[in-house]
Amino acid sequence: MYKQGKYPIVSKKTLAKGIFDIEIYCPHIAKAAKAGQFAQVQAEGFFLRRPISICDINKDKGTIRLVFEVRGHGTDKISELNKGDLVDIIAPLGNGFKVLDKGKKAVCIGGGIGTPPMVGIAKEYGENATVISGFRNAAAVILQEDFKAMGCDVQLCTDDGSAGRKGFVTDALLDVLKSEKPDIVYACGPMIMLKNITKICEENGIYCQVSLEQRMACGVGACLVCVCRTVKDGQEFNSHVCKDGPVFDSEEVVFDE
Amino acid sequence: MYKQGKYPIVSKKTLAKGIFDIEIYCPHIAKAAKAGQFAQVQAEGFFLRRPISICDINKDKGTIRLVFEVRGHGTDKISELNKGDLVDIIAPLGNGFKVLDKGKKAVCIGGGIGTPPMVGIAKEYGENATVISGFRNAAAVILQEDFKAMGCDVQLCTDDGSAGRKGFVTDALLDVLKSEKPDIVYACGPMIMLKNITKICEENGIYCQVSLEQRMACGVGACLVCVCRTVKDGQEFNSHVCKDGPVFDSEEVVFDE
Amino acid sequence: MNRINVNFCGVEFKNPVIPASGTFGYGREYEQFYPLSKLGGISVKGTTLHRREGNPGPRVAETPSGMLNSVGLQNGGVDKFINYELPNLVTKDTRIIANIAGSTIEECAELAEKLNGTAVDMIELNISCPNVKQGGAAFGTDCNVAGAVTKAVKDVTEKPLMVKLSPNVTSIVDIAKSVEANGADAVSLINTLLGMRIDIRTRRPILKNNVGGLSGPAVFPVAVRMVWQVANAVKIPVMGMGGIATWEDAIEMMMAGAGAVQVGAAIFADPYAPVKIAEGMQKFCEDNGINNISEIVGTVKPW
Amino acid sequence: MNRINVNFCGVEFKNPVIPASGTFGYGREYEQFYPLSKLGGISVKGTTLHRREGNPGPRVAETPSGMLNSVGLQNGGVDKFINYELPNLVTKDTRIIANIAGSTIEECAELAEKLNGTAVDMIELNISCPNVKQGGAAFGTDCNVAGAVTKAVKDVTEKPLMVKLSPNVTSIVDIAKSVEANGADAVSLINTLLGMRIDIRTRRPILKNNVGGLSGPAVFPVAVRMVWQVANAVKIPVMGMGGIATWEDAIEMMMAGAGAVQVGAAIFADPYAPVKIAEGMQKFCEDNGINNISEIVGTVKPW
Ligand SMILES: Cc1cc2nc3c(=O)[nH]c(=O)nc-3n(C[C@H](O)[C@H](O)[C@H](O)COP(=O)(O)OP(=O)(O)OC[C@H]3O[C@@H](n4cnc5c(N)ncnc54)[C@H](O)[C@@H]3O)c2cc1C
Ligand SMILES: Cc1cc2nc3c(=O)[nH]c(=O)nc-3n(C[C@H](O)[C@H](O)[C@H](O)COP(=O)(O)OP(=O)(O)OC[C@H]3O[C@@H](n4cnc5c(N)ncnc54)[C@H](O)[C@@H]3O)c2cc1C
Ligand SMILES: Cc1cc2nc3c(=O)[nH]c(=O)nc-3n(C[C@H](O)[C@H](O)[C@H](O)COP(=O)(O)O)c2cc1C
Ligand SMILES: Cc1cc2nc3c(=O)[nH]c(=O)nc-3n(C[C@H](O)[C@H](O)[C@H](O)COP(=O)(O)O)c2cc1C
Ligand code: FES
Ligand code: FES
Repeated sequence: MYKQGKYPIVSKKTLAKGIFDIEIYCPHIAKAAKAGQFAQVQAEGFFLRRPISICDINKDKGTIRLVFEVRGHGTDKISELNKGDLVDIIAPLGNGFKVLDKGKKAVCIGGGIGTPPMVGIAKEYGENATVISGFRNAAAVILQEDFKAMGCDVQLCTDDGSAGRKGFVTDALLDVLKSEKPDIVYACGPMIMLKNITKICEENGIYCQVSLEQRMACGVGACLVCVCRTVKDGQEFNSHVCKDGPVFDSEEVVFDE
Repeated sequence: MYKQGKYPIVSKKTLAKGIFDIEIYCPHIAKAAKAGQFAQVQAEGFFLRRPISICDINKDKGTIRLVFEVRGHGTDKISELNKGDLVDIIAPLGNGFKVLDKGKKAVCIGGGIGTPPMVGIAKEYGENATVISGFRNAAAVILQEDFKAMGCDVQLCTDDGSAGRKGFVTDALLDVLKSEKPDIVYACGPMIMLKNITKICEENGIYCQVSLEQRMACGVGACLVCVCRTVKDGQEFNSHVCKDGPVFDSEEVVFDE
Repeated sequence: MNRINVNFCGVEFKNPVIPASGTFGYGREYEQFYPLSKLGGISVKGTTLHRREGNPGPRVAETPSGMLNSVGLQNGGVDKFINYELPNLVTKDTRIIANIAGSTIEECAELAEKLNGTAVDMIELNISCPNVKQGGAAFGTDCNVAGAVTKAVKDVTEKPLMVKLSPNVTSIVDIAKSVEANGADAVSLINTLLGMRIDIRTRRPILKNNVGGLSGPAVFPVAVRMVWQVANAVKIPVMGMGGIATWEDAIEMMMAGAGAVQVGAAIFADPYAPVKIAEGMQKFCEDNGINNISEIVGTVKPW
Repeated sequence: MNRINVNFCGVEFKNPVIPASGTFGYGREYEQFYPLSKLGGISVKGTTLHRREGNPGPRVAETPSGMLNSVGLQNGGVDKFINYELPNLVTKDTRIIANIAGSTIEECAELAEKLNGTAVDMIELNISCPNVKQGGAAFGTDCNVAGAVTKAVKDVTEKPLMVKLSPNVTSIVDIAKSVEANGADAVSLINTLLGMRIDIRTRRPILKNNVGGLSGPAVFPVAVRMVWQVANAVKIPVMGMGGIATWEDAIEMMMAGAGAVQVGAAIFADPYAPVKIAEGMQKFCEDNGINNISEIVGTVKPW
């Protein structure tokens, strides 16, 4: 059941330059939400809503967390909201990540602003999760303390080596695979990163889910604008990120050449 | 010299239901402004600015006062602004009222939300001003204390007699004329009121200035949308409320039949 | 008392507010917000003879007070509509308008024929889709072709036939007259205005299709003008749409001459928009002593 | 270093940002905000052979992200322009574009002739005003008439001739090709889209003229599309306008194919808009290592 409403922001933090973390009190949504789902957030003065992943869910407090980067005018407007303000959202949307049984091991990989949705899913695995996140540089690093607090094995990469190891998240993943084979890999980030992770997982026979992005209008599956190419049984067809996704089994995604 | 800028609201009051009084700190504008001029006020999210008369000017404090009624979505948005917020205005615009020499007597007539511009002009005359204002009923009455504080002779009319005398401002004007002939009459309010006042002044040989309204775009005289019909030397032609007005000698205005 | 039920083209609608084709799918998603029975009807996603994959993504670009789309009639084909969507829709206690589009005149007729005998209440023949290469706008911008396709469909259909017009023309009145003369029972307008946006960083059009259809509040004044012109030029009823977002907009459109209205892009901003609009209309009637909303249709008095 | 000077149609502009005709008068009012020398040029209020009073008021209605106007070419006539406005304008160190409109072909030619020998830098022949009964849009919506009026003016004028096109047509490309074939040195587009608003309380059109021309950000995607289509269809330069409000918009319009841009309704919201746009363009060039803004014209790469 989708909910639309104006909900109060109960806390707001700046995680890095231009990256904001808001916690919204919306008990019905928090109750229904799963890791990997998203919210359609209204930016005042703009016609279309902005899709933002649900970073974390606190069912007890009745809150969800959205972590987003200012990328354009709409997210800039959303970033002007403060504690106590109401934010108009539709949520929870999309399918969310598949959660395996207790005891299974997961690797959660976030690239840049693809990192936030990893919080919710890594939480499901706690100490059984390895979280690999990649950022441009030390100044862009976010959410590492959250992952540590959940007991995850945290591996940080930066492009320039200014924090954690220098290099790509795929390098870190290959290293992890040397010592253990996880039951599932979750990934969110740039297409090229998802493509490479998909390839690695395929080669290693690991089940992998990726969270995709596409420009959206309705966010619920009605307007068909948020198309992505998928494949099943050798047959290519259009899926829709908002309803069929944003999470797809990586083997079903057709990555452009 | 027109000024455009975002200026802080230093105080905000509710004068009656849906009628707000904001004082804006804008020293350059306050210094240049004259009674009867107006400001083009931006309402966030709306394309065109809203013209609002300058109600009062405090050159010492560097402030102007705008008193406005919520009539539609734009004024509603402006009414959401609070003390401390910035308001984007262009001012001072238009010609303003002609002020006669010290000692001359004026009658200032405001109908409803046409009353605010009378504050600034009545102030110029103080005890030599008679202020007649008319409202629907007692609940809609505004600004009477301001006029009293300036020493004016204050005459209040309401349509239903729930405050002051029952009847139209024109009745009050006719009564005033019985005992004295003012040197000038200023009026702002509905067209029908201005038309009747114009007729009375004409019959009594009294100089009269009226402040008109028209829908505007630029507010400075460039776009020619804010047309009104005027007459000079027997010749009818188009004038523009924002630049040629909003104040016109009443004998120059062509009132529709 | 329901003051907003309307008879449009012989079909009784419980209210004159209908989600516009392509913006509401088949109602399955929005049913999660409210029962579809609150709607006057639903104009379903444009249906073609065969399954269509539509255009590649991105298919949407934001614009000031509006959006461009280039979906390109993605749909499962008419058989899937009849066999899968329609049986579900008929249980929803709302009117069903089948929006159809073909790339040839014959295809349009065949589509209409397939819908004979189904529970569809009305056909909306889309001759104005800016996002497909054949048919679509090509049909809607030429009086003769528009007339011919109307006639071909009218000859075979047993349903009331509404033809959906393109605003991308010099004279929408001429097209409207032509489809009226060829048997259309109603017209609906406007479809989207052709537009484009460019990403100045990549120097690429935002839409993979380069251009797309503009809708949303931005187009409202154009839609009101066209509805007013067409309503004054034809005798058949006009279904008005284009940028309606509030009940005031809907009233304005009806005063311009629309017997009923469709609401499209506004639903993306507020899923409840059609319901709120219907409620606002009911209240407007009550507040203004109007017994039935139909009384306001075309009542604008030009200067 | 000035990176935004452009040569448009043989005329040197210090920057490509020009207030659009009818939105800036003759510059007298806006000079109170900034010196006119900051502007690439000014397209002056539409000038007719004789003084015109224009349409009755109200002449403006707000719309979502835009506005309708129905001024109807109020102006003092060409002689007043030449004798009163031009002597003032020539002292302002900016280019002067004379926007002219006639109700017959002969009148257009006569107007252009009168401007021979004056300090006007360029003529913008408006064949697209939606707010006058004769001439105006009637000229702009028919290829043959558009061609004929272009030819008549071209035959007599000694100035570069730019023809201003109407967006209220099925194919703006056809009109553009016709005026090019008949000697236009450039085209400018778009003029306003015809629209209408109704006051639902009074059931009267807001504009006394009933309908008016839509401009402002709402029309921007339509304008970008038309500029792109026309720039790809003709060899003469295109001056782009319609809804430009920010420097990003101006860059987008130039990438679509505009060699220079006009800014209209946005000035009402922010009088400084043209100046800010020029400054933003200069910075864009600096930030992106572009030596001259002309390098970006028409560089959008379609998919
Ligand atoms: C399922 C999903 C989850 C997302 N989760 C997050 C998140 O958790 N944190 C975060 O910072 N960002 C997230 N994004 C990306 C975020 O939606 C965009 O950064 C945002 O829409 C940009 O809006 P803007 O107004 O700043 O940019 P503008 O460029 O001004 O936006 C213009 C239009 O393009 C759309 N758009 C632009 N970029 C994107 C994009 N990358 N994806 C989808 N639409 C886009 C906007 O929504 C808007 O409609 C997610 C996107 C999707 C699809
Ligand atoms: C010179 C002048 C001085 C004014 N002074 C005052 C004042 O001191 N206090 C006050 O309360 N009101 C004043 N008004 C009227 C005020 O401008 C309108 O009430 C206001 O513009 C309505 O805006 P809205 O968004 O609430 O209404 P909407 O109806 O939503 O506005 C839609 C459009 O119509 C225009 N519009 C609607 N009504 C009027 C009107 N009566 N005059 C001009 N434009 C209108 C709006 O500006 C806007 O562009 C003045 C008008 C003028 C021309
Ligand atoms: C995403 C989207 C898809 C659309 N698909 C169709 C369609 O399949 N058939 C059709 O006739 N119109 C289609 N339209 C046009 C709408 O039905 C409507 O005519 C137009 O959007 C104007 O109304 P609006 O401004 O309220 O959206 C579509 C519009 C949008 C936004
Ligand atoms: C108030 C107003 C008056 C206009 N007058 C003229 C005119 O006299 N001649 C002309 O060619 N265009 C005229 N236009 C059209 C503009 O020059 C421009 O083409 C149009 O407004 C689109 O640009 P914009 O969206 O930036 O305003 C006028 C526009 C407005 C808003
Ligand atoms: S955004 Fe409408 S279907 Fe996905
Ligand atoms: S509002 Fe532009 S001339 Fe008056």
